[in-house]
Amino acid sequence: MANSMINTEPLKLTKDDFTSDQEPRWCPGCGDYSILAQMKKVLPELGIPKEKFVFVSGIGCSSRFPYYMDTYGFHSIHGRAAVLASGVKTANPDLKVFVITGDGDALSIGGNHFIHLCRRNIDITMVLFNNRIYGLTKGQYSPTSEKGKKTKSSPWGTLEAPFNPVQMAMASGASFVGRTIDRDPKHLADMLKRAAEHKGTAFVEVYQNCNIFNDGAFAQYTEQETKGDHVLQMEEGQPFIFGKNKDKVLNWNGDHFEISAFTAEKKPENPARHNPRSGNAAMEFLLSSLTYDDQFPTPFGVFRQLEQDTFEDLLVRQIEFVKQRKGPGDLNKLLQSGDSWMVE
Amino acid sequence: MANSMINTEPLKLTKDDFTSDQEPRWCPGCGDYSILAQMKKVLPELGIPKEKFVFVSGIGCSSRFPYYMDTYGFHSIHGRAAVLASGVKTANPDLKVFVITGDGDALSIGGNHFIHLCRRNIDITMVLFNNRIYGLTKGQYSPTSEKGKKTKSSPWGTLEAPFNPVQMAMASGASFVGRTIDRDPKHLADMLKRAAEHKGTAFVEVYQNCNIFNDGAFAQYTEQETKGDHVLQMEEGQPFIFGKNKDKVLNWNGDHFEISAFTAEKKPENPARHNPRSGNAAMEFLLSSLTYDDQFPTPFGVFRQLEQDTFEDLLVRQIEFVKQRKGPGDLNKLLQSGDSWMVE
Amino acid sequence: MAKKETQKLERVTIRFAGDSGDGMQLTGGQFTNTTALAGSDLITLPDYPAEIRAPAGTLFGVSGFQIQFSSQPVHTPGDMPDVLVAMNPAALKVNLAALRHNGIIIINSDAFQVKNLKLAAYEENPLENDSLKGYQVFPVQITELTREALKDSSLSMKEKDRCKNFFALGMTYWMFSHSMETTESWIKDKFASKPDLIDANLKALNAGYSYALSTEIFTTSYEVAKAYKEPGMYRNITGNEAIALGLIAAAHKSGKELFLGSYPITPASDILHELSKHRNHNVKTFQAEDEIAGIGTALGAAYAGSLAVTTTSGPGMALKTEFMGLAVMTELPLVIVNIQRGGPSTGLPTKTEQADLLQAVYGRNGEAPIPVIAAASPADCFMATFEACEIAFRVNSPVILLSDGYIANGAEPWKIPTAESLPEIKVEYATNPENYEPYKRDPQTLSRLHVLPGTPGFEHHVGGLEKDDSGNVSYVPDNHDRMIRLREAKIQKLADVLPQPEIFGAKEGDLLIISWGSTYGTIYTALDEILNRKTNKKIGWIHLRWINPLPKNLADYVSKFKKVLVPEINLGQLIKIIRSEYLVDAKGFNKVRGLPLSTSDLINAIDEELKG
Amino acid sequence: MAKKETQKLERVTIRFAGDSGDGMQLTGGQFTNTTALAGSDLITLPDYPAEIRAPAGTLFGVSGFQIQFSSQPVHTPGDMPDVLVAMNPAALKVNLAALRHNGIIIINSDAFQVKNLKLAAYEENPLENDSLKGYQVFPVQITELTREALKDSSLSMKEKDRCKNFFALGMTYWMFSHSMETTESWIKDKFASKPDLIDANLKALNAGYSYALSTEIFTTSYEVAKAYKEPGMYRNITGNEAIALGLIAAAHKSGKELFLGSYPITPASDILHELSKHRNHNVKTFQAEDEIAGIGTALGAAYAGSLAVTTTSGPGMALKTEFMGLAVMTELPLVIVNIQRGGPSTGLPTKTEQADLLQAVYGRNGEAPIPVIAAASPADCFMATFEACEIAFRVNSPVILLSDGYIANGAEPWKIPTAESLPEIKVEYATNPENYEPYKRDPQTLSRLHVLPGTPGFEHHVGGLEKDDSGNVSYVPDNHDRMIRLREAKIQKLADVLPQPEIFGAKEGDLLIISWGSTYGTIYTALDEILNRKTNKKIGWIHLRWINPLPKNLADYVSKFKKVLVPEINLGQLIKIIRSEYLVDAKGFNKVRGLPLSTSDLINAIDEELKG
Ligand SMILES: Cc1ncc(C[n+]2csc(CCOP(=O)(O)OP(=O)(O)O)c2C)c(N)n1
Ligand SMILES: Cc1ncc(C[n+]2csc(CCOP(=O)(O)OP(=O)(O)O)c2C)c(N)n1
Ligand code: SF4
Ligand code: SF4
Ligand SMILES: [Mg+2]
Ligand SMILES: [Mg+2]
Repeated sequence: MANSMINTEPLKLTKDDFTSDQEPRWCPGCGDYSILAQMKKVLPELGIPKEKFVFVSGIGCSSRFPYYMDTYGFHSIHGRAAVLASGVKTANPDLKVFVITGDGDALSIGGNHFIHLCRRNIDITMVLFNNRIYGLTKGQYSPTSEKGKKTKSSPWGTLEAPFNPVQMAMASGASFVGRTIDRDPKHLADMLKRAAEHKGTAFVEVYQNCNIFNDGAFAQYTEQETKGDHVLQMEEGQPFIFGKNKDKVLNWNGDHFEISAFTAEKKPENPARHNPRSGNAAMEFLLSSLTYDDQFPTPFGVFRQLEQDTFEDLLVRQIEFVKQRKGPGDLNKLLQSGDSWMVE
Repeated sequence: MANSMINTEPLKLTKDDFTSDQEPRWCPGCGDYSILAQMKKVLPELGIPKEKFVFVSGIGCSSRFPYYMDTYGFHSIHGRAAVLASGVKTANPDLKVFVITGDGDALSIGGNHFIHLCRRNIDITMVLFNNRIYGLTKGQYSPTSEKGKKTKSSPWGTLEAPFNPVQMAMASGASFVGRTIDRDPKHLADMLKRAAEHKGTAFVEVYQNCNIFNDGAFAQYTEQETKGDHVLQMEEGQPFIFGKNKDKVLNWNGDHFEISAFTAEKKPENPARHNPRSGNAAMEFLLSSLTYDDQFPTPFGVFRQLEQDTFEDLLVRQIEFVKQRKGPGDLNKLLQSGDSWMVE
Repeated sequence: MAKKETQKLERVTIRFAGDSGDGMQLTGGQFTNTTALAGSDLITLPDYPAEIRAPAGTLFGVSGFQIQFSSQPVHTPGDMPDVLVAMNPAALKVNLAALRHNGIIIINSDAFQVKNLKLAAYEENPLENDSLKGYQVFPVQITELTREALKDSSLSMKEKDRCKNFFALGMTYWMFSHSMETTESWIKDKFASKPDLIDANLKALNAGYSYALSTEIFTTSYEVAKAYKEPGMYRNITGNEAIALGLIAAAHKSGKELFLGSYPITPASDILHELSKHRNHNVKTFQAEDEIAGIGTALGAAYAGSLAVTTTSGPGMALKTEFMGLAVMTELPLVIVNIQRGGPSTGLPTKTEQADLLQAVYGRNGEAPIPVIAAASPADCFMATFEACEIAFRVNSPVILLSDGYIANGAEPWKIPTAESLPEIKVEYATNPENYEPYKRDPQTLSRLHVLPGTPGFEHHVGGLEKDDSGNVSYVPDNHDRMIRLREAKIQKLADVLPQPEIFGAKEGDLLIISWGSTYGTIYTALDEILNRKTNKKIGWIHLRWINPLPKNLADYVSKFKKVLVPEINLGQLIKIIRSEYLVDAKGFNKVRGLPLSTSDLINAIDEELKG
Repeated sequence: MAKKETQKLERVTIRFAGDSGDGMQLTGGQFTNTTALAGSDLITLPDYPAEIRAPAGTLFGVSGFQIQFSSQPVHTPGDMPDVLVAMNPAALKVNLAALRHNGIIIINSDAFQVKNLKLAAYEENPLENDSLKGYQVFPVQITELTREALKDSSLSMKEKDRCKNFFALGMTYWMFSHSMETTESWIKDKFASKPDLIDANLKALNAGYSYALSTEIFTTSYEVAKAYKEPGMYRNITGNEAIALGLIAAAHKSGKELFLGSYPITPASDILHELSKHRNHNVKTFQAEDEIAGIGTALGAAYAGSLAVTTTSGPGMALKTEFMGLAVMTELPLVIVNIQRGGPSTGLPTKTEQADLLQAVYGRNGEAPIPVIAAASPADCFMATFEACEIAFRVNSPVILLSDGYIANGAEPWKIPTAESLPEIKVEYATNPENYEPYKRDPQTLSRLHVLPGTPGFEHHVGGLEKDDSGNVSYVPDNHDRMIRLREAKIQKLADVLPQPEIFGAKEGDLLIISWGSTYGTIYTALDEILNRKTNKKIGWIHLRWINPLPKNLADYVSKFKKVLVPEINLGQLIKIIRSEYLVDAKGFNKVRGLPLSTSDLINAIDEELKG
């Protein structure tokens, strides 16, 4: 984040400072509550003065989020949070800007703005509440709904393959890409914090249960019996170990993934290790392609974390450059530029 | 393509049958002419009656294309050709539908429709004329323009990283993805043909020279001196050989690409071989990531070619299924459904 | 058992209100079906919050459902309920103000504990002070009594509590002398796979009925006689259902496949839901990535030969305007349905409004005329839709159909037409490939002659650039002026063939009311009341169906009245067109409260006009 | 050397026409600058094809540039050129009809060979039959003479031929007694790094001049005297340049950074191009992915405290309407510039039209009032822009500025204001965090009090759902009605402070002309001519600057004239508002030909009105 945002005096903010006087209007049991709670926990740890936070959202259940934060908040229109936020951050790079969005908001109507935000690498933290359904409009399928899903608008099952948001973010150039889940608050908080601390477009997909219209969509990642085999926690520098008893390891043989046993006795010799900072497109895309694939566990954590110039920094630098070249803007000089003549 | 489109009587169409009475209005020397010529050459080879072809385009120099084909043509609005075409093909799967688009049309204003078309896998052949510039509006940068490029709207250089259209198409699920170039007519014709023959969303990026606003953008792939080292022709089943004298080979060592010599004497032992039908995401994305990377040659040819159900086939099948389940639609029965009562 | 009397009533308005989770929409729906089957005329008005399941007990979480039924024709859901069923304190608080003086309140007294009272911002328990004086209050321990009735059920307590709406429903069935049969068979059907639930819900329903029958507190039940209805088969229908059926009917009668390109949005989504069920009618629904793709795919389908439709609401309409221009320019048949809601911007998404009229008529770049038709009531949506489809094909043009949240979700009995009684819809294409010119026009309709792609020998181009008759791009100044005037004339010429609206009441005199869309019922009711008073003022009323083009007979009528009043749920939109067209000093009656106009307010406004 | 005479003229219209590749825009631009520096008043009208470089010699590839200059005030580029420079047969064919009787035609006779004649669809060479009778024709071998002049140059033949426009320009400089100095220094500047080109172009220019001077065929040169102009510094300016400068000026005077969110579109792109040069004025241009992102990023920047702007043309405007609703609802300052072009849909993208007015005023879902201002001429774009910015900040509202293709690309002399002479623009934010309510209003302006994010103690929410004063979402019916009326009243109240338009001519009488936008010049010229005739009819003229709200004095004027005429380049849009507002039977004069109205047509129309 911009230097000016780092206050050397320790700020003594707590989560209560971020709690607005608006009572959340989500359904009881909705996964959104968990994300809200962790966000409030994480913000005080960033060392940024409260007034610098701006939460921008689109439309959807998830997009009500800004009302529940006692920060500057802009609840906008469906799909367009990314562009509003881009304008806010470009106009005032000193603000810490979040985009809160849903799978429909970000990937259906807002798909174009999403990929262009990632491409520009504007320093914005984008949190996608992916419940694989349209919540607010009462249960139509979304671009992340599994193929064949029966919903209000697909009573006979959908025909479209879903998007993989993590892969879309990577293909379009986001410099930080992560995934987490509402029901693992520690991991969620960690991801939110790392994303918020990243400078550049940071994209976090949060698997979020909509207990009204898509209950249990992510149960295999949260239920005790299935969790172990389905969740792959990626840790930087570590092999891809998973399993209820941490007894399996995912390995890449140069051509495809293999799962092998991982026990004290039997450890693979040179297991692939996770390195989100390598810029190795192959590995990033490979890992991301394990989504929706039931043979393999689904990766959680950071897929990519790269240091790259942000759009707004480049813009500010360009402005400085032009000022040096042409001198700071002088209005009279500008108005009189070009061929002019005097009438006396 | 749909069975009904294959005419068993050999059709005796020639390129003249596809030449409309409209004189092309592109600048002399524009790469678009070459694509037009090859398209006219390829269509008669597809064995499809002329009246089944529909060319849909957006707005841009490239999007004038349909006027010059003596087929059904729809010159629509900026960025929206993919949706019009989706409607055409879904409504009448018996038609052979092409989308002709530019880098601004498809990836700037039309980005969302582009990725959703790929996701749905509607049987449409999409040809992107990528000249890395806005031609029709006289020379602003596009989402594929290189970072730092000076154009009418970026006199001090652009600040954004470009999209890689091939990668976007793959991440969003296109079942056929290829790349070719205006100045290699044989390769261009071959790609157009293979894309047109593919069933499902087929995406072809054509590097196209705009000699007015971005002349020479692809010179390294066309000029005799540089071509050899910069063009990698991917051939199914073959190693990745390139170089002026076909004396280099690109190899993947499981972690990154390496270039080594390839001569009669010295052949790598087990070189990676190209397999666009494997569905191996790693390899596809890796190869695609060589775009814009001057250390490596840029791949041309087919990145991906997968057989997958098309949206419209699934829809037709679903309609048949429901008819079997509920019987063909009877209007009186439908009107009277629900609780009804008789007033006498 | 206490001796009870039964009183005959002509007209009753009842409102069910409770938490979003209390099943009030379902309860209201059941009451409606039963009432309809009993032969009353009726209209309903659901009113639910924008939140899916707002936290229990809160004021903003209150969900309501109102129905007016009568032995006489019913045209509105009623201004002021006679009966309020309030399942918790918040429901009471939110709805009390609307209740008529001396109205009946049935209250679930179990819900009036401290927590709920606080959530509803009650300082005191209204059951324990005299704040409900002036009403007939019936506090019933609905929760307890339901639990009691289900004590043998294996359901969890939470599940049992979910049955309490059926208890309440049972009480109202007794109160209005309704049979429980319809609801009983609905329950059996609905929960077919869950016998526990069938059992529990039936028990709750019956318990409510028996309780009301036997308890002393209810002394009077009511009976509303059958309404006179033309003979025929009837069903209850919401506006959105009627649109879906109208579209399928038009597809059948035009011999076309129906293609819907749509993106979900309240309050239009139900049309998408309904249509997506009917694949066996060759309905292709396409849930697009956004509203632009919704209309775009539909226009593509129109070009390829479907009956093409796109459905949306205000903000989505805004996004479609560029494509509407292309539809005008390419002259393809396309039905654009806008279920208006409270605006501007996201506004009040679950509320009703009529503020998208000027957008429909004028909201495009360039001169881009589109016919605009508006439905007047839930059932009317069927024929309005059918007509919109007919006209789209007749002149190869997009047509905008306006409905709104009120009639979209509201329901009324609908006399079901037979398929055979509906007119065939003629769809014509050019047939002579020799010298085919895509922009050559039928001199009668001024419609251009379309040809479907796939037809041999007619290969041609269409597009958004100005064209000459041959379909070639033309920058010739006079061609542009000519084409612009032709496109406008084509739409205006429709006035020659569209049915002229009838005038109700006086054909000349003191006051002419001009209206459109969902205000129909309110105006009908208000005028009914005023004319019943035997006023000596001469009042006429024209309710517009087509707003573009305006009907030919309107000018004449306007000139025959001293005053003109235009009631609308906006700040005055139709009135701008009327004033500009007829240069008459029309006055507006405008309330923009997210609700249908109130009959009594309108009566006052009319009286005011008559006075002045 | 033949003896030549010099004739004084008051007013001349000249049109340069040739292939898109012939450099006609550049030639016209140079002629304009020279003419301006010579002290004439002038207006220009470039007219180029939608194609970038259409194939050489074709009719649709003709590019034209027209300029009227005079010692008297000039308000239009002239109806009928006096002089046509035609570089090839197509240019002659396309432009001949416009030329006045007995006009001068300078022709590059070298271009009249078989191939070009065929491309221009000439059956015979017009130089060889009498089809040009009635004109003064000067065929000149421009290509040959240019080659001859450059025979020593090292340029290729193709490059040499590209200099022939300077040869033609040189001839016209002689013909109008212009100095070559301005163009000479421009050439030196432009090709600074290519001495070959400097040399060749200078030679061609001089050769043309000398040729005209020495050849026998030109016997007369002309002189147009200096026009009277208020003393001051002047420059030539196009409408688009003036908008760019107006925005930067407003940024300086409001102490704000300028943020432009825009997507390229003809004819608006030049504003983006111009602004993107001026990073040193803290101008942040953001080339967005589409028009929605253009306005969206701008609205974000407005929220964050920039002077925020989005620029576009018709189809792009259509895409922005949903976001305009949000701007209305969040009440943030935002300037939306629409450079209108021929519609509907893609229409005639490089031509002019005024057909987006009703879209600007009404084209949104819900009641979403936005002030609308229109610029009258290229130079006027500067102050119109500045005013739009002022008002946006004054009432925290989006403001729509309308211009069109004609004044956007046309140029005229502009008296350059000094920075100091421009008013400061006041921007206010709430300063008291205690009980800050984001939708509390200044009672004077009804503007809500905004606070920039980043300000401690004012954390709050804005958004598209209806809000109460505190910024909390409110579904309360009366709150919605109140807010809708407040937003409307805020805009209407502006009429109290906006400058009232002056009336030209009679203040009461026979005919009142009401107009807006780029027709200003044509109407001025037409009236000038009519009044010069010393008619006894009393004609008044009001040219509207603000169309929403309408000026307060208009009602009064309207009532004082027998007739009202509204000339527009559309099918009648302002007239709808005028008729509705003032119930006056105004008549329209409408031509939708992609061109400015013709003065003579308008004169006829006025005469017709005065007769009837
Ligand atoms: C322009 C526009 N189109 C459609 C809508 C209706 N709409 C509101 S939210 C939503 C989708 C919500 O889904 P998602 O983004 O996944 O959010 P969730 O509610 O699931 O959190 C839709 C279609 C709208 N408000 N505006
Ligand atoms: C809604 C809309 N926005 C903008 C434009 C202007 N416009 C026309 S083509 C174009 C971009 C052309 O670039 P590209 O798609 O790369 O096509 P090319 O001309 O290079 O072939 C733009 C911005 C338009 N016609 N419509
Ligand atoms: S509908 Fe689903 S996503 Fe929306 S608030 Fe309820 S549980 Fe959460
Ligand atoms: S501007 Fe460029 S892309 Fe367009 S026609 Fe000319 S050369 Fe081709
Ligand atoms: Mg969702
Ligand atoms: Mg391009």
